[in-house]
Amino acid sequence: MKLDVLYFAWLRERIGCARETVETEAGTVMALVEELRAREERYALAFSDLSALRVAIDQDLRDFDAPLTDAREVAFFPPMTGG
Amino acid sequence: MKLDVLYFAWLRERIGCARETVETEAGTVMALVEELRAREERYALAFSDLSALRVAIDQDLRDFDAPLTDAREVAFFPPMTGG
Amino acid sequence: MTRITIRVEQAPFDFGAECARFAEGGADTGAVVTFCGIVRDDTGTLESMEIEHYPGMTERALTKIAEEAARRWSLSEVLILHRYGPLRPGERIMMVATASAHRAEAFASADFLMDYLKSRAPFWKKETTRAGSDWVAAKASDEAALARW
Amino acid sequence: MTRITIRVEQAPFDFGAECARFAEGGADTGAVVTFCGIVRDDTGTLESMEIEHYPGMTERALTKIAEEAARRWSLSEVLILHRYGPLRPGERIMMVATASAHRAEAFASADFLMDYLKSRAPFWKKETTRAGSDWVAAKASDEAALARW
Repeated sequence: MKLDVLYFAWLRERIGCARETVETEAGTVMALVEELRAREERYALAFSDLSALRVAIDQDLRDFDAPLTDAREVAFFPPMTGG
Repeated sequence: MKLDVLYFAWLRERIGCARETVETEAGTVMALVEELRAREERYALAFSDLSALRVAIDQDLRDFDAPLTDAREVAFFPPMTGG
Repeated sequence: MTRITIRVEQAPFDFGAECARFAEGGADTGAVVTFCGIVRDDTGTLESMEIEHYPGMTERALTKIAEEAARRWSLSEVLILHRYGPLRPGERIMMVATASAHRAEAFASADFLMDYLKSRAPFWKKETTRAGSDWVAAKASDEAALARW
Repeated sequence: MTRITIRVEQAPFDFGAECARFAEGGADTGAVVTFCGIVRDDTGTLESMEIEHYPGMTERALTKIAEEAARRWSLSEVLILHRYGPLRPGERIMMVATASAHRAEAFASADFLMDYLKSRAPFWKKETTRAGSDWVAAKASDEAALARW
């Protein structure tokens, strides 16, 4: 399946990209993270501490063990600091 | 001693007066209330239920057993309803 | 040092302008909370509301309440403004505003000001409907709210 | 039925005008609470702040938070307005406003909106001082604040 993968804040800066399309068969967010980590050093570093990251599937906050069934857009980012 | 005695809200309306000067030797608010009650029926009625009234001495909220030493102004009124 | 402003006035006030001025605070202001009380007319029968107060004691009581808030929380500024006299449904009765570095302190202090103002500042409301006039009764819940602090 | 307004914009907003409009509410509005967040510069070294957000999800998250507030409290109106892009010290970042018949509901709901917005809406702040730029770290106390609700 084709997924739009988005990165925000320092994650975007470390990976050096705001959005990319990924061809994957990953069943869960965690499986997708493993695929990304295996790609290049900058991904491995960016995803080294998942407790410092949040994930949204199709613009809803989810856990890292959430399934990717029917997902079109997955976003990774640090904890929010609005307000 | 001479005291300015003030009445507010429905107490003012029942007594029919907003402010009067009272010559009294009352040692406490309660003793002053007894003197006022003894004056006329309208005072007795107005002061019949002290739990529905509040008192301030020189513009500070006090209890009915507070002493009147050095007091110049005593105000009686129902519980406040501002805001 | 907290800048405290107390205003007791008959004339209408400009809630928007007061809020705008408040939100221009200094470099240490990160959070502003404002409250506005408005004459409600749930039943559609209210013709007017009259607010009586105790000149002298009112300013004194509001100042004490604001000073207590400034003791409990770290605030750069506090405003309490309360009208008296005749008001119509929909008119603004009063406002409070607090400014702090942090949101929790701005919220708590504004909430505190309102609870104390309700039961400790000498204002009394009288409502007039077509059926006649009557003084608004104090609510037990307003007195009970003070126990939160 | 609660009227909900969500605005996510780059341009400055007029906090006073928004507050004024809010305080003109209907016959069932007796209490308005507004909050304004402002770029602080405690140390005098902040040159600018950049707010990044997630277009699409931001509006969606803010709407869900406002709807949850409307479920929990009896509110006639809710406004959440948040800016993004570059900001300078003293500039207004965002505001929330709630209108209700009663003060307790207006206060609680505004406080709730802020707690949820802080930790659940996709905004990220980056501060630039003369020493360089860095992302603002989330505070454990912000996440902990959600447990209040």
